[in-house]
Amino acid sequence: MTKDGFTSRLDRRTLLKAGAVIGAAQIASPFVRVARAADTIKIGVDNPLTGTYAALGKNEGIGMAMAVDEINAKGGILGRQVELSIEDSTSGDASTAVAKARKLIDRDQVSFILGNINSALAQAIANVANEKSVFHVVPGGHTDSVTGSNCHWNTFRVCNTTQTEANAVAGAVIKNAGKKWYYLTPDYAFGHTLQAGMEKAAAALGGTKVGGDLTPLGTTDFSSYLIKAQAANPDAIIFLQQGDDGVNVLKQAVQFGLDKKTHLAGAQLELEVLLGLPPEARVGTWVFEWYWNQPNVPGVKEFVAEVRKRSGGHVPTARTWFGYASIHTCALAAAQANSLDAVKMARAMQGFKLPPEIALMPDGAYYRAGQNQLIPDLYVGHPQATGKDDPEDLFVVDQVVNGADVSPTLEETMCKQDWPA
Amino acid sequence: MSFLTVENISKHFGSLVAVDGVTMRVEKGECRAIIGPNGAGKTTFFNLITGMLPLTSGRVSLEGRDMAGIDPSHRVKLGMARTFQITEIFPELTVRENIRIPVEIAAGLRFSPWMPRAMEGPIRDRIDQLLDEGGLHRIADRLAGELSHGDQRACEIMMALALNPRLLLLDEPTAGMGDDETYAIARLIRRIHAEQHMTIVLIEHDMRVVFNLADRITVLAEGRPLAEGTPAEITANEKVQAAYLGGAA
Amino acid sequence: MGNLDLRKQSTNLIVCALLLTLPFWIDHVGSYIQLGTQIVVMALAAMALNFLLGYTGVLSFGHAAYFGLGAYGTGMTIRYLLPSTGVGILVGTLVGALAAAVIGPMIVRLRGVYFAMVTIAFGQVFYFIAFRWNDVTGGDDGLTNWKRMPIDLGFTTVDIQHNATAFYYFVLVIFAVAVALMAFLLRSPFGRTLIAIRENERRARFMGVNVNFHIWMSWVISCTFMALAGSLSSLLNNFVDPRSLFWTQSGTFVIMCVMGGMRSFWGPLVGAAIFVALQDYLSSATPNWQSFVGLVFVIVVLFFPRGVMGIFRRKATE
Amino acid sequence: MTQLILFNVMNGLIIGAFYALMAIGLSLIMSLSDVINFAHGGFLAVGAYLAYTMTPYIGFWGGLIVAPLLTAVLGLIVEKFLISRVYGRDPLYSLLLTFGLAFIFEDGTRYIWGAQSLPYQVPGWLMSPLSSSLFFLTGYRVFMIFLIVVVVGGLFFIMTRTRLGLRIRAGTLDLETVSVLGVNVRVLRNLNFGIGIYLAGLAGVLAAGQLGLQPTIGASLIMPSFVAIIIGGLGSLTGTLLGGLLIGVASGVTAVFLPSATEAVMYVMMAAVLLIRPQGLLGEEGRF
Repeated sequence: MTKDGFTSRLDRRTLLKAGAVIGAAQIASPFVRVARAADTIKIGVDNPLTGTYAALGKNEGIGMAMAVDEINAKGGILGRQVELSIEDSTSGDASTAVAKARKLIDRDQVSFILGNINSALAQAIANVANEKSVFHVVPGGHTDSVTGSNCHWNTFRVCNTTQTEANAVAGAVIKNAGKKWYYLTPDYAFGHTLQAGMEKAAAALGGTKVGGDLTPLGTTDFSSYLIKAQAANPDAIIFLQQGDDGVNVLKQAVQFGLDKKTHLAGAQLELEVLLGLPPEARVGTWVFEWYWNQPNVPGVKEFVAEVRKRSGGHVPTARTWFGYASIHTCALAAAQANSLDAVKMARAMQGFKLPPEIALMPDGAYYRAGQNQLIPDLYVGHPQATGKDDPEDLFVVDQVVNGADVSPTLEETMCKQDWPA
Repeated sequence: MSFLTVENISKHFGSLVAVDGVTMRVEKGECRAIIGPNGAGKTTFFNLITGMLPLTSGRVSLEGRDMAGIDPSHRVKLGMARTFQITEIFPELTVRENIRIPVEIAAGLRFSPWMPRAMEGPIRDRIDQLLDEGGLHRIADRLAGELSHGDQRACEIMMALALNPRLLLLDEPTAGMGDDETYAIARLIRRIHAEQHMTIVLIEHDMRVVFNLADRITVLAEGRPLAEGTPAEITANEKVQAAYLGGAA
Repeated sequence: MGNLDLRKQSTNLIVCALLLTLPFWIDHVGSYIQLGTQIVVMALAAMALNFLLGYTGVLSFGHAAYFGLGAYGTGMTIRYLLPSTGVGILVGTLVGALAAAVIGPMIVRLRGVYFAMVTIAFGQVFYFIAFRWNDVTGGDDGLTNWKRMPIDLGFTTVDIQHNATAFYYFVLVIFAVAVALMAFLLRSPFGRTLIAIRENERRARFMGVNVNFHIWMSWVISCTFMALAGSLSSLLNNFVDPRSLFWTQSGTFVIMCVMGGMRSFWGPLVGAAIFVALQDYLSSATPNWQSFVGLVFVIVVLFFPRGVMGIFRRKATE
Repeated sequence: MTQLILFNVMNGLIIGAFYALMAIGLSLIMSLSDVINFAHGGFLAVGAYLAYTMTPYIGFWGGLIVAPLLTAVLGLIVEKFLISRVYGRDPLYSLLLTFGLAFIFEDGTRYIWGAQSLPYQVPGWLMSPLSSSLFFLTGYRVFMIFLIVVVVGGLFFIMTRTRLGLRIRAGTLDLETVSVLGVNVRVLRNLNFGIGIYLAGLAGVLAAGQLGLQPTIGASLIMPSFVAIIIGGLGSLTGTLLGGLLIGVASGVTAVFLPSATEAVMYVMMAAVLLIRPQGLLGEEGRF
């Protein structure tokens, strides 16, 4: 899989596979398309292909495509082949994401819908999916409400809640840096909840907030915020920016030499961001949600090798795994319920533990009942300027945290599921 | 008190003096021609009268009313209408619509979101009358932009007339026309002047037109007034002959 | 003249018939009713813009701001003040009109690209307000947790909340009223004065028209209908986000007008239909849809500057 | 507090100089060709990506010199084959054309270089702060300012002392007269566009040094540039420079007191300027 569009290739490949099932003689027939449409199970993907999250969306797409191929090779879902219907949700235009979700559900009649990286869009899609009672998986939108105050019986989430990430990393930051923190937080739902989570986690360990600024999404020049942060003289500056904002803010902080004056840290960090940073800016204390270099976990090596084949030699990121696990969640739900009925599938997934070859982490991962949130391992550690054996081995895991130990309790999440009567 | 009084007006563009202390009085019902060689500042002079350009110094008044600070669009309401050296019409509309718009504006309907029933008849009649006077009936439904130069000019003059002006300023009405067209336009202007006793000031290069139409002539050269008088006086004026007619003849 | 009238009437009839029957055939052409509603909403927006762009000849590249103001006005009214669709639409439209009325005097003195640039910049002010004022507007996450409400007509209730077809007709009725109003205005002496400004501003000025004031009026009218369209769009999605006021959205409205034909009354509708359908199709077909949309812009500008209706019209006159 | 404000004023000047570099290019094109180049941000990104691609072969300095030139060449080609075709038509069409090009540029860079942020590396010695207390004055930023001053100075020299510059300036005032005087307006506009795009390409390389290199890198810089032009005065290069610096400082200072209004403040300034002096601070009356 190279940089060009993966949708077109995917379509062609799934088409060929579907054709093989139906029978070689029919491939040339003009009715193949119709037959395929009737026989395949469609999974709708409403994820960003353009804009700030395009890179993350692409990586999730690679994981999804890989999972689909695996499932189809093993006979599909309930004996039917699986096909992805991919729509560009854009990176921030929720109206588009909502329209696309309706299109996937109403017109394409998908059995599952996946999305979105942007938390706001994920919540918007969740609301549509709930209205239409469609099984929904959020691969990578972190804001708490999706499996918290705005949770739905039919929405499952693979990536962590911001509170879990904050709990996982807070101790390490206090240990490495100190207790006085200054926050630089992106000004949208994800950032707000992540900061709240960090403050809560820090308070539990005696940490205090010495100041903070909300930075608009898409800020390019962070210097005035950095100047203010430095003036507050904190033990650690907590960067909660993601994606391009994360690249920009870290790059500038290191240029200002702030890494030498104070500790730079944050909650969630992604390999995509590290790859975009110059070596000297790969610093701090962070948490990864999944990491590819886990020599002692069975299955990971094979997974990495397969992804490399599909990504032009690149290693999987947490995003690739999110996409991969999301599609498998759909297949497992159908198999578990032996039905495509959303309610039955959702019931079947309550407390469901992912098989190890899909979870790909030391302690495994399960969907917590009553919340539909996946509880996986988290990887706390620090980046390294250059990879020793592999140029993309940029993170050193200091500690694997079991998600069950750091997740807020079900009561704390405030999730009240609205199961249909 | 003259109808139009121009007192010692000047216009400077940076260091360039385009109009330099021109004084002119035009009486009611008079047809005044302004002539002068290229670059004499005739069009600038016009633009100063109509308010398209602000004065550097001096004073313009219409029937004794000082025009200082009055916007061109407001001067139209006070009775000034003009045409331009390069015809200014509505090219993508038909001739009838071209005439209709100023007629409606003159009727005070420019803000009216509907056509009052009582006005419909009179407005239609007025349009037809103007089309007749300008000899435009035969081309009333053609797009103005597609017309010949002469017809466009006639259309523009009728558009100005539709505003019921008391002073009509025409900037080179026959510029770039053949003999036939020139003759037709000159006849049109003469008729307007004769029948409606319209006060007219026109800039013109074609001396046949000037001597045919004008009651009095003002000669400008290099932004300054060179001479003023009846056609006969101007013909006899030695200064004018030297500076202008001499060269042209 | 007679022929022309006949053709005009037949265009009107075809447009009416297609729009009225849309819910019955849209599924059969591989589309869906929400897309139809989306087209009608976008058509209203494009026609509102064309009131200024095509009929007054003033180039606004910042109309999305008023679209977005209408959307936020409606959404915030329903969410915070009163759960009534009707009041929401009214407030949204008025908010857009008011903003346009206030900003108008600052910009009507400018022309051409400068007008375009300043309208963009002012539009961005509203974008940043919506984007940054998190507590009230929801910021980048958009304004959520509200829904369009069923319409209570006294004797019966129209459930536009759940019935997509009912909502389509609801939007269509408002569209029809708005479009009829615009058509009425354009055929009045006032409308002809605007056309005079488009055709030749200098001539209009020297006919005694206070051009800036007329442009201001046209701007306010145009923005008001734009806000109405925005209001309907927020109801369609039960959602508003700041991108609906971003300047690139304005560019989309302009291309709709041009693509359909700015000189034709129904042109923007045709343009909106083509553009919405095309974007919907392209963004599903290829992740590089942005390039294709860009290419559409280039092709329209270079080869079809008079739009689809312009082509038809030329064919008809030939 | 005073120190913080002082920091932010200096920092604002640095950002402002960068806006000005963008805005001057836009302004040049707008004055002579009546085209708002929405694709300016796209050209900026191309400049940055070209520099990134070339750095391994010709080094940072080579990229800094060659990439903007190549971008300018691309600009010349785009102008010649696309933009020049809409000159003389309603400005609407040039706007739509560059708007469409902006889409194509963003998507094109994503297609060629990928959506993933790329690490663009600046020589190590440029990367560190000059002093510990003025830590925001990194070597790179000082270098950036130096370069911007040199380039803008050079541009002003070209505009006031060379034949090309004099013709461009004359052309912005009265294109008809210039063409009557025997100047080939087509070539003039082409070269002028090239100069504008050169500045965009240079801004791109400089931006990549402190921002993440991604396809949307130029998009967020376009609007401040517009505002700089409007505030400074339409058609005045000095004004545009001044406008850029002003909004840079204003948003820098606002960040101290009211961080959420850092963008809003420049639009408020713009509205004030339009109300009080519609032609802009240094704009000439009647030039809009």
